[in-house]
Amino acid sequence: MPEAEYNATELMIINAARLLKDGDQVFVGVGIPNLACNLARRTHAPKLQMIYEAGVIGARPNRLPLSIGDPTLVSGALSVCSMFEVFSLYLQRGNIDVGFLGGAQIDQYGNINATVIGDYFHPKVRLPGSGGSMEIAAWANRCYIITPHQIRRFPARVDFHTSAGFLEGGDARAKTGVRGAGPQAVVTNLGILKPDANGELVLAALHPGCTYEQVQANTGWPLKQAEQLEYTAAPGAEELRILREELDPQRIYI
Amino acid sequence: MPEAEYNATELMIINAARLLKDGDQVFVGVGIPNLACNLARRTHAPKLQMIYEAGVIGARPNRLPLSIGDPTLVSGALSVCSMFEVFSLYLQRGNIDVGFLGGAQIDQYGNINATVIGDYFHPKVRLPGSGGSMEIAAWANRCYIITPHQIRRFPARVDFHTSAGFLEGGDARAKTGVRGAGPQAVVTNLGILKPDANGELVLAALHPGCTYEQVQANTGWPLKQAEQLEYTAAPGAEELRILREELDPQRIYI
Amino acid sequence: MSKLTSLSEAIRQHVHDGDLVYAAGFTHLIPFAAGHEIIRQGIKDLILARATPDLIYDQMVAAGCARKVIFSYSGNPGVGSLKWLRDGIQNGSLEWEEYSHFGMISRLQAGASGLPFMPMRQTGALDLEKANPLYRRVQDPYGGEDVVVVPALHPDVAIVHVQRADSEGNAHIWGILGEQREAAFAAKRVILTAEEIVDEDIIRSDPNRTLIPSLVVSAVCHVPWCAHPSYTQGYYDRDNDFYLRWEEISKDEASVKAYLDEWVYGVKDRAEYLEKLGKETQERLKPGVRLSAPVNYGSY
Amino acid sequence: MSKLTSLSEAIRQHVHDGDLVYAAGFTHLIPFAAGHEIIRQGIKDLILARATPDLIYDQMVAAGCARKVIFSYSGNPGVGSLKWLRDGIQNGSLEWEEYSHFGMISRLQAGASGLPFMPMRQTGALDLEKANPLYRRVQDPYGGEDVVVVPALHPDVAIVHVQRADSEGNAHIWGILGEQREAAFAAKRVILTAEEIVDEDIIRSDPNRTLIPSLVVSAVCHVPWCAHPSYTQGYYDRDNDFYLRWEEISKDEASVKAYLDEWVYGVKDRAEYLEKLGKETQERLKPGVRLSAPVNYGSY
Repeated sequence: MPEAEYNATELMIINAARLLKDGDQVFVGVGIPNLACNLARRTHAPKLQMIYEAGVIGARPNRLPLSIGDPTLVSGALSVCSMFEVFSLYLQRGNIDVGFLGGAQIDQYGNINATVIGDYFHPKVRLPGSGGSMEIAAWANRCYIITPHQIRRFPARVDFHTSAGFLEGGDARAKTGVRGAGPQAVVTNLGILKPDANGELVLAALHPGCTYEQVQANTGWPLKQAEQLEYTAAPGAEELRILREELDPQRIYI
Repeated sequence: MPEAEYNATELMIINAARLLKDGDQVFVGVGIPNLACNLARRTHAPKLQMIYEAGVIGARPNRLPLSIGDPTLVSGALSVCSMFEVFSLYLQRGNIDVGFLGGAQIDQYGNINATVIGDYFHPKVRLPGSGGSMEIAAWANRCYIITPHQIRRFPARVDFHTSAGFLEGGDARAKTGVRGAGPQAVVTNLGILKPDANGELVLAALHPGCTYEQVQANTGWPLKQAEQLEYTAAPGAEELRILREELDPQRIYI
Repeated sequence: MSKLTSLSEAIRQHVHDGDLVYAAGFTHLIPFAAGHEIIRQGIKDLILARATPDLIYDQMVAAGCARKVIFSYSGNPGVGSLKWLRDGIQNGSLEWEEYSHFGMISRLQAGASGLPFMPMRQTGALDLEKANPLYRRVQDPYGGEDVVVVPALHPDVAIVHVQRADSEGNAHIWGILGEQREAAFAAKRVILTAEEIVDEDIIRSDPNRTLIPSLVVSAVCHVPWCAHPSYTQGYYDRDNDFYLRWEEISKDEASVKAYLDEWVYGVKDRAEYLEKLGKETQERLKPGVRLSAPVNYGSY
Repeated sequence: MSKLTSLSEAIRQHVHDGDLVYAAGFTHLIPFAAGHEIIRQGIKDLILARATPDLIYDQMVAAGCARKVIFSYSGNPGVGSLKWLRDGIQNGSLEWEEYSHFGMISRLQAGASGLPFMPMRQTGALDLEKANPLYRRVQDPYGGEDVVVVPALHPDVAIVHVQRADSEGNAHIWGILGEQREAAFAAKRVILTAEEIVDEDIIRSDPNRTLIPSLVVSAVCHVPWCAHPSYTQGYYDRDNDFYLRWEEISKDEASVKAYLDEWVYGVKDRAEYLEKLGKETQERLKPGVRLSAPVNYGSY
């Protein structure tokens, strides 16, 4: 493996991009997920389509969007609809293949907290709240989470269920009847966690140079390993070139 | 009263127009209601606005519209929305002042049948059905009915409640909680019926030359008279001129 | 990825015996050419759903394509009745399911939104609610009046005509919108017919006008004059003469057969129909030009 | 009938102490000028509702206008947090009521439609449903899963910024539509601000673009650059520098006071603000021209 230089953000973006399939309809936010989608489009998934919760379908931005509602997403897009329409006709209707999620805490069963640290009514730290993530986590066919691997971000149980992963595990999610399959991968700077048959996040892959012990030390529950632990390929030169030269030349996110 | 010549349709249109107020937002069909609205706009109600169930707001047609969805209603209109939107944002929301209704049968309490003569499941004569009239009768602030006065059109009870007038009378309509005040007048070629305090249609006005006996002979229930029976003014020369020369010069409806 | 195909191929692939078909359009953009192709292909036992069945469903019923209709107003708009639907209902040969307009389009809205049902306020008129067991009631959990609800409708196939689309099926629609969009999002498969196939750049120049995205479209067919004798805003007027004539034609079986033989079975496709219709009629129905004022999206 | 008035007059007439205000706009068309005018007029005890409170509500909270916020995402989009909202919630000085995005806009959709509530599918995440008693459940009368419902929201006043409107308030909007239309139809009163007041003929040239009709509008105000530092598609870009700077300004009371003194209390109206902003900034934020392809409505 050549020793290409890359940072943690680049590593996460590139590994997230690799999870996307050609033709995926992706509900996407700005920043890292946006870069992952654009990277996938320029490599293995040219027919991937980006849908923004602001109601923009098939954006073709001329510059790196700085907010979820950046005007560059609108000019030259295929379609623009209202927020109610994008949540009902696209997301709730089941037209979204992939949703990206983030949050302050992700737990053992892939549940996310983006609402509050501490008690909801007497918050220790008040976070921004759900936005669309409650619905994205439930209704997109599959979801991905991208986050740095730090122990405070990976507690065994989240303080608040902003959006549903596999709840308490087992068939808890299936029993709610929500249509989407839930979080399929958590991409971090150390590796990739994936749910096992019980909905518990286990270590599925390690990035180059990372160890199980390192991941366990940054995870708040006894972390199982997948039966077939994998090792991700290091970011390729071409992936890095596209990311650095074409997608974020000013290094705003990377 | 000068003996201007006019026919029954002109008489009904002109009397219906007089019931409209300046600034009324009117949910209107083609034909006679459309002509009544346009006549009102050119006489005492210049700010009256016409809204079509096809989703057209503030039409400014260049020619007499021949169907409820005539393209001349769209070109130059103020706004066009979907059918779901016009029924929800305008009608159900309570933004419509006046609705016009028609049907094969109108009964003693202003209920309308536009669905079926005979049994619903074994129809003697199958009629077109509700269209939007079920909602218009319920949710427009007030409704008007324009119809020729014939005994078969005015039974004591309709065979089928396509849209609600005052139901069985008394507080029956109020108890359903529907927002609109219900039918406020039935304009015929003989006179005008209006609901009394009990919701029963009574003779409120006679057109020139018409008599109570004539109206009763064409009405399927013992017809009461309003305490203050009125006599409508004959169609004026200017009303007739506008109707014949400007609104329907080819005499398609009149 | 282009989804362009001929209308006959699209019908063959996406409309099957017994399907629930929703050919959309409230007086505007009614896809007559698709109805005629269904008749030509002899497809049977269809459930034909439309707020306003219009002449096209009367023709399809007359041609023996349908076993059931779902509707909210069954008339010849501005003219009279639809004889074949009416007789079929009266003599029991045609099943039917009936709503008010708002009930009907609320079924599509629920289907398009991925909801199991849509609520609406009570109307005080109970007879249709009693006659159609799919009307139900739900308590308002905030203490108000009960609401009436109708279940989601998911047509097997929606047929939607539009002014212009790109080859992938991203479509601009203007003028009366009827239930075009709701039908497209509610259906399992969508056949999109368009007056014009345009470059993607035209679509992308005005994304707010794109009411139907490629995402929900199964096939795109270039079918000029698809809606005749109905109309397409900006392209041609309604052929009101034909709407009046159908009142006569539909009166007896022989004249209907003669009409179908001449105008449906007797032509291969809409191009032949159009040729047969003649330049003079086309000219008569062409409107003058009245363009929208442009808007600036800005280059960012 | 013209409804044109100054923004200060419109706020004076339509926004009162204690009102529930919905200043609409999802990242786009956020009516900063109206928020500043509310601050200038010293209006108090407002309930501020918005899916995404954005900087404008943070400023209004900082200025002491609000007693409660209703929201679904309380952050500085793409930048960070909204300090004054966050601190108000953390220290108990600000009441709050919280939804997901879809819950929040479904409340407006119900209000706009005259419905008592809107249903949505379950999401599996129950904590917010438990924390906010206005989330309720309703049985699906067709035998499926229970649905979650939220009640109609009827703001006392909605403030909606648009690109162009006629003097009666018929408005064209393009670009990101957010919840502009739903807010206008849901509210009891509507203040419409517009970048341009245009002749009615411009509006009538493209009726499908008119998302807000005069019918629901109480006052029309001509306010160029109303949305700065947010943006108006086709007119000016988002002033991202200010979004970054607010992160700093909002950190302590003194710098907020200095900001308000200079940019809100220190100017009479948006025209003065704009002059103070300067030509250079305005030029920097102006996009190039990118026009929509026209459509032909036809002259009938």
